[in-house]
Amino acid sequence: MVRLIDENGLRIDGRRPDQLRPIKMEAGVLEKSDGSAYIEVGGTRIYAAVFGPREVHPKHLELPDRAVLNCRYHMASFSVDERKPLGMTRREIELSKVLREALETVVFLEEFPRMMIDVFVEVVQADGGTRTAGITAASLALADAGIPMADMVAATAVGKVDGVIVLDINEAEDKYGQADMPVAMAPRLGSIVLLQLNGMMTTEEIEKGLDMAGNAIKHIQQLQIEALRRRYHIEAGGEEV
Amino acid sequence: MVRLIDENGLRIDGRRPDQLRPIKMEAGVLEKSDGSAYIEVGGTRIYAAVFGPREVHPKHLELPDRAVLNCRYHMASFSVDERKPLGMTRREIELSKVLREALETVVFLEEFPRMMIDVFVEVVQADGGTRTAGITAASLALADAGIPMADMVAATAVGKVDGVIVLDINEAEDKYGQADMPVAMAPRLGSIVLLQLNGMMTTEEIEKGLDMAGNAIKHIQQLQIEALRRRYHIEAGGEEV
Amino acid sequence: MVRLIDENGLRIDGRRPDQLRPIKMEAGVLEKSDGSAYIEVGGTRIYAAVFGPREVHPKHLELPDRAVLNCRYHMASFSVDERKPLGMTRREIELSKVLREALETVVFLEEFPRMMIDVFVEVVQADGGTRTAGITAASLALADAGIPMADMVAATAVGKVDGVIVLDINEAEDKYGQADMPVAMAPRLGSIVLLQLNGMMTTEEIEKGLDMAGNAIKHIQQLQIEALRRRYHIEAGGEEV
Amino acid sequence: MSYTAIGERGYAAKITRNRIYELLREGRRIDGREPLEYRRITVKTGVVEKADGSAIVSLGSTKILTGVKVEVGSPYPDRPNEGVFTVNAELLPLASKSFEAGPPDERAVELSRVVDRCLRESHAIDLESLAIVKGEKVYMIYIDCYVLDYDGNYFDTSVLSAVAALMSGSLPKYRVADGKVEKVEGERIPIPLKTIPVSVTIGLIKDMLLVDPIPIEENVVDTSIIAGYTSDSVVAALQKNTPGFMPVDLLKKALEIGKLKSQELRGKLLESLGHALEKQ
Amino acid sequence: MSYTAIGERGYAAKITRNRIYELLREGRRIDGREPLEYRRITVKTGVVEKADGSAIVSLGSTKILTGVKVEVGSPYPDRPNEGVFTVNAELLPLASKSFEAGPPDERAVELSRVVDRCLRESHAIDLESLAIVKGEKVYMIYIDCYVLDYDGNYFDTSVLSAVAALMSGSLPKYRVADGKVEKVEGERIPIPLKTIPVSVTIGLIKDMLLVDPIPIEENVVDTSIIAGYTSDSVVAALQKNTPGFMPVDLLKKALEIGKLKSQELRGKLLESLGHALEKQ
Amino acid sequence: MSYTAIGERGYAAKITRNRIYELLREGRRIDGREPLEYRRITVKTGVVEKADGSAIVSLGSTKILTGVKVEVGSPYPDRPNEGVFTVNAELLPLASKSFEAGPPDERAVELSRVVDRCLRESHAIDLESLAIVKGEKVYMIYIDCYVLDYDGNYFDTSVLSAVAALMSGSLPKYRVADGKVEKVEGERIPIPLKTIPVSVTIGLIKDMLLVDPIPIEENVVDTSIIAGYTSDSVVAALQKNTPGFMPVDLLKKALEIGKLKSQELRGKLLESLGHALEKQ
Repeated sequence: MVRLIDENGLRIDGRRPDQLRPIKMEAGVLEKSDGSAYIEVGGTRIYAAVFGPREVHPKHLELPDRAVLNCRYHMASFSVDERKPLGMTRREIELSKVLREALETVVFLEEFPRMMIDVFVEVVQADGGTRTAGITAASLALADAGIPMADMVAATAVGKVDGVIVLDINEAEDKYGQADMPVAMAPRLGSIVLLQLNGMMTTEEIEKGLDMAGNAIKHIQQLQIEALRRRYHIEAGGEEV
Repeated sequence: MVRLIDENGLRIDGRRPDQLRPIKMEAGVLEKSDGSAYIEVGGTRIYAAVFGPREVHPKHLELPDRAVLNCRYHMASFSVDERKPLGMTRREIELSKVLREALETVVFLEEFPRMMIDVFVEVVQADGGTRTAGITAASLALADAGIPMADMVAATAVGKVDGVIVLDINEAEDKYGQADMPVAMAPRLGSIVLLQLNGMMTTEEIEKGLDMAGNAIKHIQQLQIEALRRRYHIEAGGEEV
Repeated sequence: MVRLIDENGLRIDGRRPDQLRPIKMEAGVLEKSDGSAYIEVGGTRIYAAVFGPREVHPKHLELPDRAVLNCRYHMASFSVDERKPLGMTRREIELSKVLREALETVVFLEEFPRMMIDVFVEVVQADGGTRTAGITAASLALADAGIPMADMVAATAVGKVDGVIVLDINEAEDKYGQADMPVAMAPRLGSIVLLQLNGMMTTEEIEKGLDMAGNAIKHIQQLQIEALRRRYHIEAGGEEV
Repeated sequence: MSYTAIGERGYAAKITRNRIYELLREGRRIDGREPLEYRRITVKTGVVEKADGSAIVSLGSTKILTGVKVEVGSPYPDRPNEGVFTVNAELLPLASKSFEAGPPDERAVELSRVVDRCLRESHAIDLESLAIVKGEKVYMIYIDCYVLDYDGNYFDTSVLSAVAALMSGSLPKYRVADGKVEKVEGERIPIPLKTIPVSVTIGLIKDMLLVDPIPIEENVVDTSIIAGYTSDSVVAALQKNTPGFMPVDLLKKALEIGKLKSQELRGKLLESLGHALEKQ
Repeated sequence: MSYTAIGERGYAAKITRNRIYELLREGRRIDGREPLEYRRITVKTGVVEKADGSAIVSLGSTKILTGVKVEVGSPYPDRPNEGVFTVNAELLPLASKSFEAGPPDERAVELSRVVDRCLRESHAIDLESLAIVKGEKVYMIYIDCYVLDYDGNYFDTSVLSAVAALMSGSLPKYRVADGKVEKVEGERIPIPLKTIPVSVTIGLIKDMLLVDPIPIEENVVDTSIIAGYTSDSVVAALQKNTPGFMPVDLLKKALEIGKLKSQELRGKLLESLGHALEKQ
Repeated sequence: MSYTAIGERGYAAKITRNRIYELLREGRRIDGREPLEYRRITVKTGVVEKADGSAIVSLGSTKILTGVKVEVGSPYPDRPNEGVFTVNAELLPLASKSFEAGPPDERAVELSRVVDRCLRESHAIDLESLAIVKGEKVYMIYIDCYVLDYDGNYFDTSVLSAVAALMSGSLPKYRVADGKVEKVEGERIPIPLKTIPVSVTIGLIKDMLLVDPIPIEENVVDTSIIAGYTSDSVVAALQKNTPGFMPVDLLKKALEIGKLKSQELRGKLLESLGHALEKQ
C-alpha cells in the first residue's frame, strides 16, 4: 500500500493538495504546421499542431454549413513505462473523440463551411494528465494558427488520493489513488468542455474538485496567453522577451 | 564460418566471380494480362504481368498530365525456406516502391494522361536476386504489353563474398557474404534506375561492382530482346523458333 | 465414438430421423429496421433485420439496372462454446456470400435500380443449422420490410448420422455425424437457392435428403406465413392473436 | 483520428431543438415523457445458455444483449492475485441506420470504455475472489454487449444489460488437485459482485436537463453527461459526451438528479431481475 | 458484408446468355467445346523446390500454382492424435483484370474454403498418420493455391492443383530420440492420401447443363454447383454458387454428370501426374 | 501496391526545377546554401526520461525525435548469441501537410528500412555483447523515430537522431543469479556501438549534385541517392529513391561527396552530442 499524502499533508512530489506541477508552454514550436505548441506539465511532454482551415479530405466528410474538426491524440511508443504497441489503442481512439468534442465546443466552425481543421496531439512522455495537458496545448496551437474560438480551453485533472482531493495528479497518484477526474474548461465562460471521471468520488467531492480545477484552469489560461504573447513579440520585434 | 570462394577462386556453385547463373526468360506466358513474362535466374523464379494503360481505379489517384504506374512485388508463401506469412511484409512494401520508381523512370507516362498501368511481380521461388530478376521480368512484360519505354530495364545484383566482388549473388552468398548490391539499369542509356546496398563496400568496390553489373545487364537485355523475338515469331508465324 | 441413433431409431434428442426441432418465429421484433425477424430452431437463436430499399452507400457500388443486395452473417462472441474472437472469421465471410446469393435469387432487384437493400443476420446462439435458420429469418425480415420477392425462402439442413439420413441436424449431429447438407429453397417454385455439403453422401442419399428437406421447407414456410399473419393482425387490430 | 460527425447538427435540427426546449419548459417531452422520466425497462435473462450469463435489457425500444463468457487464464503480472475482465461493445448494423458493419468505430470504442469504467471503477466485480491459484490461474470474464435495436441512450442500457448478465450469470467451479486445476462438473458459483453500478445519461438544452434521451433529443442537446453510480450513490465514472458547453452549476444539478435516478433505475433493475430470475 | 457484385449481370449479358443457350441446345459451346467437355488439363509438378510439394495445373488458360509447406507443430487439443492442414487461396491480381491486390475478398475466401472442404470432408489426407508424437508433435501442412492466370473455373483447377501438389510432394522424416523430435536428413516420405478428391463445376442455363465454364459463361449462367467427389464417387462437398434457381431435378442430373466427369478428370490427372513425375 | 504519387511532379515543378538548376550552376541554392552545404544541425538528448535513450535532432526545420526502449527477450533461433534490435519510423501527421494519420505508408516503411539498414549493415550495434544468457535471454532494443516537423531530408535526420539516441542512451544491467535473470537496480551500461553510421542524401538535377534537399528540391530532383557510411568511410547502405536516371559517373561522384559530407556530419553530431551530454 503506497502512502500518497504524508503527515504534513504533502504529496509524494512535495506539493500541497491544491498545487499544480511546474508548467512550461511554448507556441509556434513547429514550422510546417499552421499553428503549434509544446507543453510540459511535470514529466508530461506533449506537442500539438494544427492544420487548416483547409479543403476537406476525404471529400465525403465535407459539411455544407460548417467546418469539420478532426482530432488525433497519439502517444509515442516510448512515452510510457511499458513500450506501447504501434497503432492506435482503444484508449487513444476514445481520447481523440473526447478531445475533438471539447475543441468543437469553442471553435467557430460555422465560419468555415466546407473546410477542415486538423488537430494533432502527440504525447512524447506521459506522466499523468496527458489528455488535459494535450487539450491545453491543442487550444494554444489553435490560437497560434489564428483559428477563431469562443474561448481558449485550458485543462487539468483533479483526483482523490488517500481521501484528499488534490489538483493536477501525477502518474503515481493516478495509479495508486482513488480517483482521477480530468476537466477542461472555457474559463472566461465558466463552462466545462471536457469531463471524465475514473474512480470514486461523492458529488460533494466532485464539486470541490471542480472548484479547485476552475481556479487552476484560469491560471493555466494565463500561461497560454503569456506563451502567445512571447510568440507574438518574437515575431513582431524579432527578439525574445 | 562458411567459405564462399575456393582455392581456385570459384564460388560455391562453381561460378567464376564475374559469371551469371543460367537465365531463362519467356514473354507472353500468361493469357489474361496485357503483357507478361516468366524468368528463371538460378533457382529464382518469377512471373510478371502488366495491365493497361486502362482507366484509373480508384478514380482519385488519376493524374491529369500522365499515367499512374502501380507496382506490386509479392512473394508466394512457399517461395522461401521459412513459410512467409500471408499479406504484405514491410520488405515487400519497400521493394514495390523501389521497383515502381525504377519502372516509372523509363515508361513514357506522359503519353497516357488519366490512365493507369499496373505491374505485378510474383516471386514463386526465391534464391537470391528476386528484385533484380523481378524488374527484368517486369520490363519484359511491359514490352510485351506494348507500353512505350525509353529503354528496356535489366538488372542483376553484385556482391562481396570473402572479400571478392562477384556478380549475380545467390541466396547463400547473400546470407553469408559481406554485401549485396542490386542494380537495375537502362543499358542503352548507361544509367542506373534502381540501386540499393546491404552490406559494406568501399567506394572503389562499388565502382568495380557497377562496371561488372553494367556488362552483365547488357547481356541480360539481349536475353530480353531474344525472348521478345521468340514471342513475336510465334505469334507472327504460328510456330516456335 | 458417440452413438447418434439408438436401437429404436431415435436421435440423441429423441427425434425421429425426419423430425424437425421445435421452431419459433416472430416478425417485426426490432423497431428501428425496416423489417425484422427472430427465429429459434432448437437451441439456435437468430435475429435478422432488413434496411431499404435506400440510397447506395458507398456510392460506387450503385448499379444502374437494379438494386444492390448486401448481406452480413455474423455470430455473437458468446454464441458458440469457445468464445469466438471479435471481427469476421473466414467462415462468416463465406456464409455472408452464400446467404446473399440465395436471397438475390428471389428478391426483385430490378424494381429498385440505384438502390440498396441490407440484410443483417445476427446469430445469438449457435446450436447447429445457423445458416439455414438465418436465411429463414432473413427472408421473413425481407417480407416484413415489404420487399417484393418471387417466393419466401425457407431452409433446413439434412445430414447423415450413423448412416441414417436425418432432418434438421443439431450441433452434436453436425460434429460427430458423417455429413451436413444445408438446403434453402423457394418452396413454391420447387427450386434450390442455397446448397452446401460438408461430409460424405452418395448421390442417392443426397436425393433422399433433398426430398426430406423439401417437405420440411414447405412446413417452415407455413410457419413464416403464420408469423407474418400474426404480425399483420397485431398491427392492424392492435391486439395479439 | 476523430472526425466531426456528419449531420450531427443541421439547420432542421435548430427548429427541433427549439420545439424540444419549449416542451421541456412545460415539463414535457416529445414522446410524452416528463424531463426526468426514464422509458420502461424490461429485462430478460438467460437468453443464451451457451454464455455463462446473458441478458437482454430494453429501455423503451433500445434493446441490448450482453453475454458473459468465462475462461481460465493467467493474471496480469502486476495484479497476480486478481481475476481479469474485459468489456466489448458493438453497435450492430441491424440496430440502426446510423450504425455500419465493420470494425468498431469511435462510438463503439467509447461505449465499451464507459461500460468498462462503470464496472471497474465502482469495483463491482470482486476481482480478488476470482483468483483460482494465486499468481497463476484466474477467472477471465469477457463481457460483450451487442446493441440489437437502437432508439437512443446506449450507455445506460448497456450498463444495465451488463449488470443483468453478470447478476444472472455464474462461474464454473474449479478445484485444485495435485497442482492441477480441474473443473468441477455441474457445480457453479455466482459471479461475485460488490456493488451494482448504474449509469444515468443526462442531456442539457440551454438551462433544462433531461434524462434517457432518444435520438431526436441526442441530436439537439447542447451536451450530455453520463454518470455511473455505485449502490452507495458514489459517482464512479463520468463521461461528458457530445460537443457543447456544460456550465458548472448545471453539472452539479445533473449529478444530484443522477443520484436519484440511479437509485430508481437500480430498483427497477433488481425488481425486473427478480421476475426474470424467477422465470428463468 | 457481402455485396452484389458490380457488373455480374448487365443488359449485354442477356444477349450473350441467349446465344450461349441456343448453342447448348445444339450441343455446342462458344469456344467450340461440347457442353460436358472439359478443357485440356496440363500438370507440371516440382516447380518450386523450396516447397515440400508443388504443382502448376492448367485447365485451358486457367493456371493455378499450389505449394505445400510442412512444419512441425502442436495438434489441436480436441484432436490430439491428428496432424493439421490449412488451405489458403489467393486470386493474384496478375491473373485477371477482375482481381484486385489486397487482402483476400469473399471470392478468395470461398475458394479457400471449398478446396479445404473437398480435401477435408473426403478425408483425403490421412491425418492420423501425421502424428509424430501423439498429443504433442504433429505435421502441419500448409496448402497455398495461387491463381496465376484466370480464364474461368478456379474451383476445379485449384482442387486439381492442390491434389497434384500433395501427390507429388513429400514429408521430411522425423525420428524421436530421447524424447526429442529430430529430422532425419535426406529421408522423405510420401504425403499419405486415402482418396483423390476431384471437383466438378456445373453451370445451368434454363434447362441446359455445362461443365468447366469460362468467364463469359460464368457471367450468364443461371446458377452453378461445385461438387467434390472421392475416388469412390461419393460426394464429399457441395457448393451452390452464383445467385439463381437450381431446380431439384436438374441438380440430381448435375450430380450424376459430376460423378462421370470426376472419374474422367481424376483419370486425366493421374495420367498427367504419371508423366509429370517421370519428368521431374 | 505502390502507386505513383499524386503531384510528385507537375507543370509548375518544371519552372522551379529550371530555377533551381540555374542557381546550382552558380553555386547557389534557393535557401541561400551552397550545393554541398548541410543545414544547421542541433541535437538535444535525454528528452524522454522514460525511454532508455532519446534525442531530438534538427536539420534546419526538420525535427525528428527518436526514443530507444530496451526489453529482455529471446534471441532469434538462427542467432542464439546475439541481441535484437528493431527500427520503426513514423511520419506523424503533425509534421507536414503531406503526411496522413493511419498505418505507415510506403514512405514510412522505406524510411524505417533505410535507417535499419544503416545501423544493421554497418554493424553499428554490437549485437554479440547484447546477449545476457547465450541462447536464452538477450537485450531487445526498439528504436522508434518520429518525424515531428518535416522540412525535407528525413533520411539523414532520422539516422542522426537514432544514433544520437543510442549514444546518449544506456541499458539496464542484468545479473544472472541461480539461473534467473534479475535487474541490477540503479546500474546502467552504455549501449555498445562499434561504429557511428551517418547517411548522406544527394540529389541530382541534370549534371548538378546537391546535398540535404528541402521539399521544394525533393520535388524536382531527377533522382536522389541515400548513402550510409561507417566511421571508416565504408559504404554500408545505399538507396536510390525518387524515379529518374542516375548516370554511373554522377553516382561515383556522389559517393565521393557523400564520403566527405558523412565525415563532416559525424563530426558535427559528435560535437553537438558532447554539448548535449554535458547539458543533460
